[in-house]
Amino acid sequence: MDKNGYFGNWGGAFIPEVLHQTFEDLKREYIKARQDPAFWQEYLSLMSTYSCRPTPLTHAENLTRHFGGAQIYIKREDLNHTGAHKANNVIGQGLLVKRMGKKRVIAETGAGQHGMATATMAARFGFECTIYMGEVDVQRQRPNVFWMEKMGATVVPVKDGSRTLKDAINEAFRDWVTNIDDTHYVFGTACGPAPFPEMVSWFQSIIGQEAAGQIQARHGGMPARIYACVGGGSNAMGIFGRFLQEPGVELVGVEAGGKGIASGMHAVRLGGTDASPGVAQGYKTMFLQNEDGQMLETHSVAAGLDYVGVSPILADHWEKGRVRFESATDDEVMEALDLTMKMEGIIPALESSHAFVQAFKEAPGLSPSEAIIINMSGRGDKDIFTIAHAFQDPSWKAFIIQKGLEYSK
Amino acid sequence: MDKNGYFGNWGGAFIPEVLHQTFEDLKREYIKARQDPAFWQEYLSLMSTYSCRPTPLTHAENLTRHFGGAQIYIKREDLNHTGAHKANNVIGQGLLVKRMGKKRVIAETGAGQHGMATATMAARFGFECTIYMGEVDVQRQRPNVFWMEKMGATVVPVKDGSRTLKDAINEAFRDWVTNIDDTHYVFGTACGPAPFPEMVSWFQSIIGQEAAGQIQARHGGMPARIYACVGGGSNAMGIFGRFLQEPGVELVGVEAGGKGIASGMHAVRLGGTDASPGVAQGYKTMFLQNEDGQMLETHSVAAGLDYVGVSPILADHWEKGRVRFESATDDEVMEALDLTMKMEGIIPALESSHAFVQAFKEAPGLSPSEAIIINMSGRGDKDIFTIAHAFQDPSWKAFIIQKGLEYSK
Amino acid sequence: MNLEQELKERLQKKDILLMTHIVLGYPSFEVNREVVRQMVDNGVDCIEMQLPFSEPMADGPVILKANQDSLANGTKIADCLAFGAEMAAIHAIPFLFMTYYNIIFKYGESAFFAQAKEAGIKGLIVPDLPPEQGESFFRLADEQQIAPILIFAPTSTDARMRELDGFGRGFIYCVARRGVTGKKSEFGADFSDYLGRCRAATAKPIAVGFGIQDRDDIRVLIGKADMAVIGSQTIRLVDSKGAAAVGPFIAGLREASAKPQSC
Amino acid sequence: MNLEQELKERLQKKDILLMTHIVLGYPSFEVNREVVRQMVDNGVDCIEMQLPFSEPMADGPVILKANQDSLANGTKIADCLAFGAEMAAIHAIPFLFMTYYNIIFKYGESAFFAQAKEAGIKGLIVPDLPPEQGESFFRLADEQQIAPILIFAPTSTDARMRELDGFGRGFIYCVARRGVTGKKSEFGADFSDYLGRCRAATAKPIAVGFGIQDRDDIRVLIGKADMAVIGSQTIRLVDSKGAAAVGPFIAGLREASAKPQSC
Ligand SMILES: Cc1ncc(COP(=O)(O)O)c(C=O)c1O
Ligand SMILES: Cc1ncc(COP(=O)(O)O)c(C=O)c1O
Repeated sequence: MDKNGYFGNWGGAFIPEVLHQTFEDLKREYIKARQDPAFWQEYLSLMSTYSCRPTPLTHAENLTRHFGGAQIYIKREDLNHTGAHKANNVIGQGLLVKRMGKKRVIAETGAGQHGMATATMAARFGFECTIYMGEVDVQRQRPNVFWMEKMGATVVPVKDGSRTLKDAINEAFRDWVTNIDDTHYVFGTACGPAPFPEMVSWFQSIIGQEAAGQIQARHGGMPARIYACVGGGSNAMGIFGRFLQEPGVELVGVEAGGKGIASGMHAVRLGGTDASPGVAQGYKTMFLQNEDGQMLETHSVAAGLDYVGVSPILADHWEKGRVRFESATDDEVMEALDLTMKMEGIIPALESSHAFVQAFKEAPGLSPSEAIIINMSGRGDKDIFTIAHAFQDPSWKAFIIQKGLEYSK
Repeated sequence: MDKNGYFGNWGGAFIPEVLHQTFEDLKREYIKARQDPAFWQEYLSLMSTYSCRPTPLTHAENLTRHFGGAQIYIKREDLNHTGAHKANNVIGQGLLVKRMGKKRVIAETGAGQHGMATATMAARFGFECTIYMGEVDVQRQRPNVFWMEKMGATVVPVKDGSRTLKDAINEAFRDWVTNIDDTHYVFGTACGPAPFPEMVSWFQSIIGQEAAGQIQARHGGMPARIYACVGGGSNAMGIFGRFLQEPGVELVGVEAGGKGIASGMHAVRLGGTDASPGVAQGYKTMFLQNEDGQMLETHSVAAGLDYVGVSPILADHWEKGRVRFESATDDEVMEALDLTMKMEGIIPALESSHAFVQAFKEAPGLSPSEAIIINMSGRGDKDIFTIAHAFQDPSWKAFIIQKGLEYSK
Repeated sequence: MNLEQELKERLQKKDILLMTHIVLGYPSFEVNREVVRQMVDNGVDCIEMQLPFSEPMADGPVILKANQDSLANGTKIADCLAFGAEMAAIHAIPFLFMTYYNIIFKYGESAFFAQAKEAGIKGLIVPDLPPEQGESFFRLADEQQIAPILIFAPTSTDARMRELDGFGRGFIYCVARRGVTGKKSEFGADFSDYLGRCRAATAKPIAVGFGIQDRDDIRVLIGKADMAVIGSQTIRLVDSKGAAAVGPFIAGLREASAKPQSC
Repeated sequence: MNLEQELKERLQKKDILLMTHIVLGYPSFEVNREVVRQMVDNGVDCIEMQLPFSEPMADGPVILKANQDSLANGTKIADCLAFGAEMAAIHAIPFLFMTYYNIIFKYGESAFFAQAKEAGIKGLIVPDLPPEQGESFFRLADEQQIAPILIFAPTSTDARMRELDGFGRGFIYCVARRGVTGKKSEFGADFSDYLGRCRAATAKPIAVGFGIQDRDDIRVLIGKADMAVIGSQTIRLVDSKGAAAVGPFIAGLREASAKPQSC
């Protein structure tokens, strides 16, 4: 990150003046934390006593046999507290908030996963907490809303715009500019104005640091390729980080192909040709926007990948050819999820399943002496409503109809 | 365990003759495994690469401050793969099944948690899998059924008797006597005919072994008390095991008080006076039964504690005064769950919340220099249907009604 | 005369004996009474009366349901004991009780044996009580001279059969196959080998049960076994055609020329 | 005459200037046209015309909704530029464009500035473009002589204000408080201190915006600020009472005796 918050041509901090001082404070605090080994120690200790770090690296023996190519390893971020990599980021930011002496946190959430994680962190640290969530997502993800509320957070349904993630982000910024003095905005992914992309990537880098040691111990060397799904880009940056310095390791980001790139109903920013450079939500990256610069609606079966922008750090790696980008369609995702459940007894989140799709496409072409790592960013059992729906499971539908009738009485 | 499978006056193996040889084989294989250090090594290695062991010991600083007594520590079995301690047992039995060369596993399940864990293990080991589940539970726990099926298991709704856990156990035995040659019955708790109570406790003992080292490192000594909920007794035996040899550590089992002991709607076997010695489901223990020896219906908000029998090993410790038994009512459980979510950002399963209730009652009476451990046997987010229902959450009801209407179209 | 002697005496006159099974209190004691009468009148040699239990682990769907319905009707163990006494008093064949161990355990083993003795019951079948687990049970059986009927299974080794035989009295109950009661059995070469092994392990009469449904099944057993056990089939018959159908069904089982019965 | 000179000239004759705000294409360009006419006829000194953006991060609910509705109507940036040119040609007050940076960036900065210049636009307000991030923007502004309006906030330090002032032209837009557009502001002692700090940091005219709703608000500003900015309030007025209500409202803002307006 240069002094203006750029990574190559991407990034920056396009923020209203009222936030200027807050960002200065945040940057200072962040740099201090990075330079203070005690901070990272405290972070590691909390992650290993409150969450379950290091998360395991699972050798997927059955999938490996099935595809007959590379040894498939799965980095198990699903086993984090709250069920996804999002915990890494929020706990890190929580420690920073404590240092800054603020008492309230806010966050946006799409899938609900980051909102859950933030509400959890807030409960643990004793912060007040407000979560902004598009009204559409509130409806789709009611279980997460329930838990956030139970953990003491206020969930505000955002009724503007497309009523999804990007609108929740806008609304969170509006809260922030109003309540800057006591409030920290816990950004959920490696996007937004500097220093968020770098800071979030730093907290997530714990994934790759662990994975490097684990694959060395298990496989006896570096992996050939690493696959991660890319919504905002935080889990991808998390696992890629440590391996950027390993030229032999190919890094593959997988975006949401939705109903297919040709359909226009997708969220492919870097792996297609529909996106163009833009500036929104505080940073410059490749956005899905029309010729006037208005953001487009996106689509994915995975709410967490359904976003118009993408990490500026990834945009830089994309431009420089260090990270390759691919996409997976909704249909491919359901198939990969199905196979993974049946063969390994593991339920990846719909988001994570995107990475599985691409790994499955490429594994057969590699040799059994090579290893690949799939970053399983989260678990899918939290997504029962979406997954059972996507599979069109008739017993599930009957169950819901029945429950609905009971509650209607 | 003596040669007839007894612990003091409890236990044994009351099995039909057709199973005799199978149990002989199982006992032999189990004893061989116990004597083979390589087996436990393989078990540990699998648990640390496929599940997330060691699971953390979390210092609940906020709850500790709130109650102003003992230091409260929480053993985080919720962070296991599949979300509960049940994984420890099924993975252990899975390794044994592999050694025995069998190709099919069956299991009973009440809450669905053990069924989920078994289906998961079966997928991972490549076994065929059938899960027996009372029809009432199938209806209550549809999400778990969905996942089990997705992992390739066949879920059979049991329509006999009270159509809950004990009937599922009977039905699993019926399957077993029919298919003994290639099938192993993965018993889900520390009950049933010998060697199950001891074997399951052995696999679960990993909890207490880890906890002993962790509390030593964190607190600098042994805890004053340990709390665990008691359904069949496997998570309790798991955490108690290592501490039985520490005379200064008081062990407290918490049973389901349901709507109160006086109401008769509970599952209190050892902590009350409603149970009496009996023999059913293959073993001798304290059962909730009428004067003719017919088993009674039990009740708990937590499906996993809603069982007529209890581990014969715990019955022995109860009789000998080594383990104290208490109970928690449904209402107390909801309150403790609520408090834990709000103060620590942790969602215990309804089962586990029973242990929290008793710990919360006793913590204030202990000194801040003492530590207690609560065994958090599983996570509650899998129980959204039960928990949201129990809290009578209006938005949840509205959400379900809405979904039901969509599916009715 | 003890049970074994009595059965052996009957075997003098018949090529195979018949034992039938009823669940007490199902559908009612009145119907039980009528069914027993029809059985005895049509030449049944021995009747096992099942005391219902809420957890009949070794029984299949038909008998399981009968157990549950009987309990739902309010059947008490005391009623069963009284009914047993009544039957043994009026019919001149041996009656056995069949139940799960908890019924006896909870009643009190001594009390139960004493009552059973007084009722004139000749034997007890307890499928979930292996001899290793029943020290006091077997002692009391000996004291009260009530035969504990032990069970051989196809999975029992020769050594195990001999061990069981040492504990058993009256006769040996050989279950025809793996599984629970009620489903049809196949009587192939494996089955013959198995019966051969059973015969070699005991000098007692051997009964074969589980899935015996018609005259053909019984014909197969003649010469290989001493007694055929009809279980779920008569319950199905009573359910579908009433108690009056039992007599003809039983009579037909031994008629050399009778057509296979179905219900 | 550049924007700063023009405003200073106007300030010779008035104790405070008025700047108003419209969202282009909301509810329609026709209504915009009528609203602008009413504003100009009733003595408004300067108008900021917002080019709608799908993500108006710094705007409150009223302007946010206006942005969205305008886009839903199909408003294009080219239409907005043309409309700007039309207004500047027929009305003798300075017109500004207000928008978010992406609109300009995506249009192409050079092309945008060239068009704006040609349209006769005097200044640009881009709330999400801090000077550090706008090197080419500020260079082009200088080249084309279109004033980049910079913003002071209550959270800006004195040093930051001086830094911003170095980049700004025309006037300084002081946001009255933390938060987004549209909510009422309080003008207490803190506010006076803040305005004092603003004044000390710049020699340019200072405008105060965010939450100015009525005559009383404006009276407070006289002597402290050079220009009052009315934003959301006229949008609310047009929504509720139609374009014709704008003229009397504006006129009333400066009438010393007028009652507080409400809508
Ligand atoms: C499980 C999971 N994976 C991935 C993502 C995408 O975010 P990112 O690209 O920042 O990792 C989300 C977002 O909600 C998520 O919940
Ligand atoms: C989370 C959890 N805890 C506890 C139990 C009770 O079982 P046990 O007493 O064997 O630990 C269950 C059973 O399903 C469970 O799911």
